[in-house]
Amino acid sequence: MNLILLFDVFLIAALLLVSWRLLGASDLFQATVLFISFGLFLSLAWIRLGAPDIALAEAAVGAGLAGVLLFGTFKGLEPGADRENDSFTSEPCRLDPISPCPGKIHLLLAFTCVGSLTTLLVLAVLDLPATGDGLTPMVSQFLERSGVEHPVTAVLLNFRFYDTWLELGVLVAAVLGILCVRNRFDLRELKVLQAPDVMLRRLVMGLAPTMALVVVYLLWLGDHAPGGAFQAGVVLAAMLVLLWFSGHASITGLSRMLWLFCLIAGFAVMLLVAVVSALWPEMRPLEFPEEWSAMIILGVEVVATLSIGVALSSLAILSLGAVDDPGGS
Amino acid sequence: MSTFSIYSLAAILLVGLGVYGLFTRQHLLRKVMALNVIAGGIFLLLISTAYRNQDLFPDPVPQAMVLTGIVVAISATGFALALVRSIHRRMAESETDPSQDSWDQP
Amino acid sequence: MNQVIWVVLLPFVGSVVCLLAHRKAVFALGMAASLGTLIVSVGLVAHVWEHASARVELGGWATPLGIALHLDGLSALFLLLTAVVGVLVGIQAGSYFAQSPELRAMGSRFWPLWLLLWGGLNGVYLCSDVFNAYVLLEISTLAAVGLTILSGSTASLVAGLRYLLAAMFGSFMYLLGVALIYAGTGQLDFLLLSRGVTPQVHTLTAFGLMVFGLLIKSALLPFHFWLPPAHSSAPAPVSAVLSALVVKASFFLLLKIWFVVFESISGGTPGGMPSQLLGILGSLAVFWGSFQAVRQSRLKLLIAYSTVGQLGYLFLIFPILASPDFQGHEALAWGGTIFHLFSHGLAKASLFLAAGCLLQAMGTDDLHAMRDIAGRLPVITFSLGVAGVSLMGLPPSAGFVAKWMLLRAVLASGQWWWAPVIVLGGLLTAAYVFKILAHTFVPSEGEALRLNSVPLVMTLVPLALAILCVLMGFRADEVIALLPAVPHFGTGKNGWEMP
Amino acid sequence: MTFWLPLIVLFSSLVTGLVIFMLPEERSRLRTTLNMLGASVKVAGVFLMAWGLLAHDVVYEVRFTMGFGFDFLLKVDLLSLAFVSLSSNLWFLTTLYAVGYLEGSPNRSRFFGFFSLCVTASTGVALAGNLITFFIFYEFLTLVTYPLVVHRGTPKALEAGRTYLWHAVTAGAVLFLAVVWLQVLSGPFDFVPGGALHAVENLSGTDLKVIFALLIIGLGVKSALVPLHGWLPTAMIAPAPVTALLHAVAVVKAGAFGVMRVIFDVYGKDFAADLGLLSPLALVVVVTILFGSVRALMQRELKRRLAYSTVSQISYIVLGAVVLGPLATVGGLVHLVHQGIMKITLFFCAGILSEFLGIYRIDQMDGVGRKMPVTMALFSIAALGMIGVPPVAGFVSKWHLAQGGIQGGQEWVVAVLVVSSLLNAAYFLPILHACWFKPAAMDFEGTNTQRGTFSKWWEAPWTLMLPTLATALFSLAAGVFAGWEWSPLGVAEKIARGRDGGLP
Repeated sequence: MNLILLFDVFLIAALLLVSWRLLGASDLFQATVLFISFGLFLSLAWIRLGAPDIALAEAAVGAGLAGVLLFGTFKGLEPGADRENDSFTSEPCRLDPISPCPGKIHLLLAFTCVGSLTTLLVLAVLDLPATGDGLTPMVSQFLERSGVEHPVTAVLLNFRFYDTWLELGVLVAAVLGILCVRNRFDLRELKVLQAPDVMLRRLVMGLAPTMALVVVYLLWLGDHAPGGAFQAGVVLAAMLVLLWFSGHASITGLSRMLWLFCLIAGFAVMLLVAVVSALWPEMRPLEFPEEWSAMIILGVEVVATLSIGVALSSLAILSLGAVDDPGGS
Repeated sequence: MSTFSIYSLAAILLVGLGVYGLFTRQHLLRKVMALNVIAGGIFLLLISTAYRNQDLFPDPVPQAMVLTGIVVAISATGFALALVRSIHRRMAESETDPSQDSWDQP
Repeated sequence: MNQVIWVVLLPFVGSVVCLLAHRKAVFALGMAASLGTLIVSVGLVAHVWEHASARVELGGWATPLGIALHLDGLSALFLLLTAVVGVLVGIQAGSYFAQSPELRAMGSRFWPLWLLLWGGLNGVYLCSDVFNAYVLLEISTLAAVGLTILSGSTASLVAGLRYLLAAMFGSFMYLLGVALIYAGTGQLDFLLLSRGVTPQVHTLTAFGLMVFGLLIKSALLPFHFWLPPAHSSAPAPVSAVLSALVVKASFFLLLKIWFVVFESISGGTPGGMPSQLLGILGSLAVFWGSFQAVRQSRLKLLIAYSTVGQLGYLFLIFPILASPDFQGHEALAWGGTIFHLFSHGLAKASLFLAAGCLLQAMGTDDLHAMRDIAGRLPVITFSLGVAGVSLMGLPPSAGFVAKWMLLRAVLASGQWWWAPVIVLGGLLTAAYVFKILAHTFVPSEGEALRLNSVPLVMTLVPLALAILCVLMGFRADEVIALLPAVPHFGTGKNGWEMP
Repeated sequence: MTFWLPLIVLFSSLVTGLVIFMLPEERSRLRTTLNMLGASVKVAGVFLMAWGLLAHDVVYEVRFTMGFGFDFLLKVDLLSLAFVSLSSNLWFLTTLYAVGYLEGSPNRSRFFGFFSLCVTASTGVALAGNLITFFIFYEFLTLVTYPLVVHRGTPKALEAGRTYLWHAVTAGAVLFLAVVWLQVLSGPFDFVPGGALHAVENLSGTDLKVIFALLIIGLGVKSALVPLHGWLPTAMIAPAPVTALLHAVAVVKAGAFGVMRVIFDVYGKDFAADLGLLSPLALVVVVTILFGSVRALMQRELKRRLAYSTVSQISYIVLGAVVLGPLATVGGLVHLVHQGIMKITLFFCAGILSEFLGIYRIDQMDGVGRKMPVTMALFSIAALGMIGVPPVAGFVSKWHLAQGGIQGGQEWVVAVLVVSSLLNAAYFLPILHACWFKPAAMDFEGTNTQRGTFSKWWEAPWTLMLPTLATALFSLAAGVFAGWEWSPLGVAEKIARGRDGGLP
């Protein structure tokens, strides 16, 4: 028991320390590295708290993808900045280049506000009931009728199907937004900043089939154990980004239509389910017959995996790709 | 101190740190990181809530919420970072080329 | 009542189809989806008119487990406003984005994002689940930011990032509130929460956080900094949508959170500090936004600051309804607020679209360049004038009805100190509206500015919006009749009489 | 017909205005036809209504429920009839005048469009059956006169427009507050001859006093009560037909008419007197009358002098409402009409002088009577009327006001009238003397080429001369035939009878 407590304290201290440093460190490169470790510590916390689903997603997204994005953006901002350059303060990147740096009053004000907010939150958290079932009993009661055995998957793809569908919409919206930023209509011929070296190419080539297997495995796992469309999609995204990064064929090779189809397939299939169920006379919107629900959920998961993978990798590739924009055509 | 309470307190402190960073740090990358720290804190609060009851399994609803939240957060982060990079490039361009005052409307 | 879901489905279907379709077909497909949504929205208004509110449990799962959609008078009115503005803005966009190859390319990005946004907004109006509302807000925000940066100018990118960061922070504060409330009650549904919430430290904190997040998103005074640059640097049809609809969606959610979910808290502190504080911030927003609008010399920025000011009026509903001597006058406060929301939505859309026409005709939106516009572009000037009249709250217009009802509500609630806000705010509004109009009357000196041609449709849409705004001023009965189901939905306290 | 007639009267100018907006600039013949058609329909409608009301006691009423606690109500009574027939007839003449005056100038479609809307608004003000309907049209009037004031678009015109707008919009806001407050306290009510408020229970006197003050401030700006008159003299920068409209037909009149409505039909004269509201107002009125006259004396520009004269003369109308004697009511009411026809004649003449001879200042007017005898003869009739020389209309008003003052035991009224008349004489007689008896100060032949020369009798195009002639003759006839049952005086007596118990 004490050992676990020790672990908890260590983990929390690490989390707080890392987040403090990543926000406070003067070196932006260091902060980026710390951000990745922040994600890893968070996934440890998820495992500790019995949420392996999230640990998987966090490790891949929070640490992996977000880290890659931050790192890539950092490289894009400061191509010359490297490990040796300790003082990345020469030219801060701000929204408003005219406004002065925050003065003492600003800092004090922010500290007071945040301090009172945190105090209030601490009081609120201490006030929370120490036990509480939430919706666990409901979920376990209806789990059998959901078509899957793993409760998290049941919640995501059946009980709160609507949320999951909309969340795929959020992904689509983000990708469309980035397309506007980059003034592009697709990913064709988007180049990596630096030419990949040969070792990496070989390594990724060897890794890719394994990752593809992991994707399928995670997808299959989601039915009865931690895993599912999200985790599989995230691994798929990582694979696609790595392939692109190492100069292999990836989604940048897809034609515009094909890429768009892959991007939107998850959202569109769930939309299709919604439309069909709304047209079906005896059915509530987004309801599916119990005997088919396993099938439908599996189908949706497969397509959603593809879409999540393509969307997340598009996010990364669009953010990291070389800057020579072709202009709208 | 139950596991729930220490983790939820840690979550709150993460949120506080993130908000402080967001308010005081000027660099846009740092602001995006700060937002992600806030998100991490909120997710930690949700998951520690789910952990309170272990009769059958941890409450899956907050877990589903966190999974959704992670995807939303990464979408917004990706978008914001793409914007940061574009803005940085435009401003660098307009510095080297004073004739192109891109702060004005076209 | 399964057709409720169609107001969400149709825009999404339109969005997917527009994304995949050929560039030439995008407008027709987008308009088809828009018109379909309008028809369904009108149908839903008619349903509420005849049968009062409706509730659909999605996926057939009962509410604590599943997600419900809730349609009541308030949602119906918001759906209607969005559909009317949406269809008209769509018509405008069709002609705006058809003018050059670059604009056509922009248009092919506009439609998918705009329909995604529309679906998200409609979802917000129907939602009845605090977490679902978060996802919907995010989908609307990301689509709105995407639309803001549509033109790709540096100014719009900066504005878009500012908007995105502010909105993300707001969303996270809201989500933190959701986390606390779920940890405390184990519920997510509005209706169940409204029965389960008791005033405790954690529920109060959750309430505060959710309200705080939504205030950032609806740009109340200290949190308005992101709005003017974003709304003024977007293309005209987008500015119209952002100002007329997007900020209103967060306000809608604020109303639901305040008066439904936390009814026991917000209603339990009569005349309490939080509602007075919102009223004060709203009043300051009225003054500050209008004052800034008067100072601007660029038309679109002026209109954007005017949005900051006009949104302030909406927040007067909180102190008015908190007044203990206000029994029997709720309809006035709700009616005034909703009317203001409608009239501002229509008038602001009209103003932004008219400003877009002027920008195109003159090549700039500098007020001083607007010489002799009244003589040469009479229809656009007329739209500016009529929409401006409604903003000022002068008869005959919906804005007048709104001010009338709000002022009556303020006086009837015994909180006379809000009355000067309404009156002086109207004067400041008059100052900036006539600042625009006065410039249009100045005759051109020497050689007149050469004006680019503006397609006829583009000048008629703002006119139609402005005229709608006037016509709405003549029918208030129906709107008020739709409202009774609002504040206590599901608890059966219906049937107000107009005093 | 009892439903449609008021709407026809209202819409005849509204539709005309909206159609004219759409007309291209060069369709001037069609525009004139439309204008005159609309004006004729309106005049005919008003006559029909007058005939129905007076001969058959028909009640003309249009009521819509607007759903937020009030009705939109148009109702014709004698008072509204008096105002609406004044404004419709004068609109007809002013339109004719404006057609001639603005010939060949730019932006005429816009001008005539707003001109028609302006008259629509004043018709609405006249026909409004309750305070909120009145307010709607009153504010509408502000909006549609603004483009007329700034019509020329010169910096001076824009400045005048800004001054006008600030006064009118602020007043509108104050009026709005008062109207809503009154509604919250008393519930909805219509105008009732003799007053509606004394029938409402549980009203506190203090509230009523404050509301009365707010109402008078709101209405006082348009009716140019000192110190709220600042906009009127600057607004004379507008084209002559617009100044004529502002001073005689629409804006100033709407304000004075509103004051009468509030005193007679909302509070009731007796009730207002009981509350002690009339004496402070009387003080303001007296100050306005004297101040306006003194200021007029100091002006060197003809139109500015006329403008200050309006400030003073309009207050006679309000004086009729605040002096207790019933005959004063008659005097005030009749002055509503008399001042309109006399002042419009003066502005018409001033317009002709400036347009054809380039005369703007009074010192330029020496000997002008020999150059333009007809115009100056008409000017003289109206000016003598303003002073109060019998048998022109102005005398009738002043006579009744003075008698009312004696009747109510307020002899100071007579003194005020005498002083004011002396001042009137002091600023009008020198003009008359100069134009008829002094040698010509400038070479008129040189300036006459501006718009071509005309025959001996038509010193200006007939579109300008005919309206001037008509209004001058009206002012003469209104005095000469004052004893006739349907003369302005006769109607004023009828109106007053319903509102003041003291009349036989």
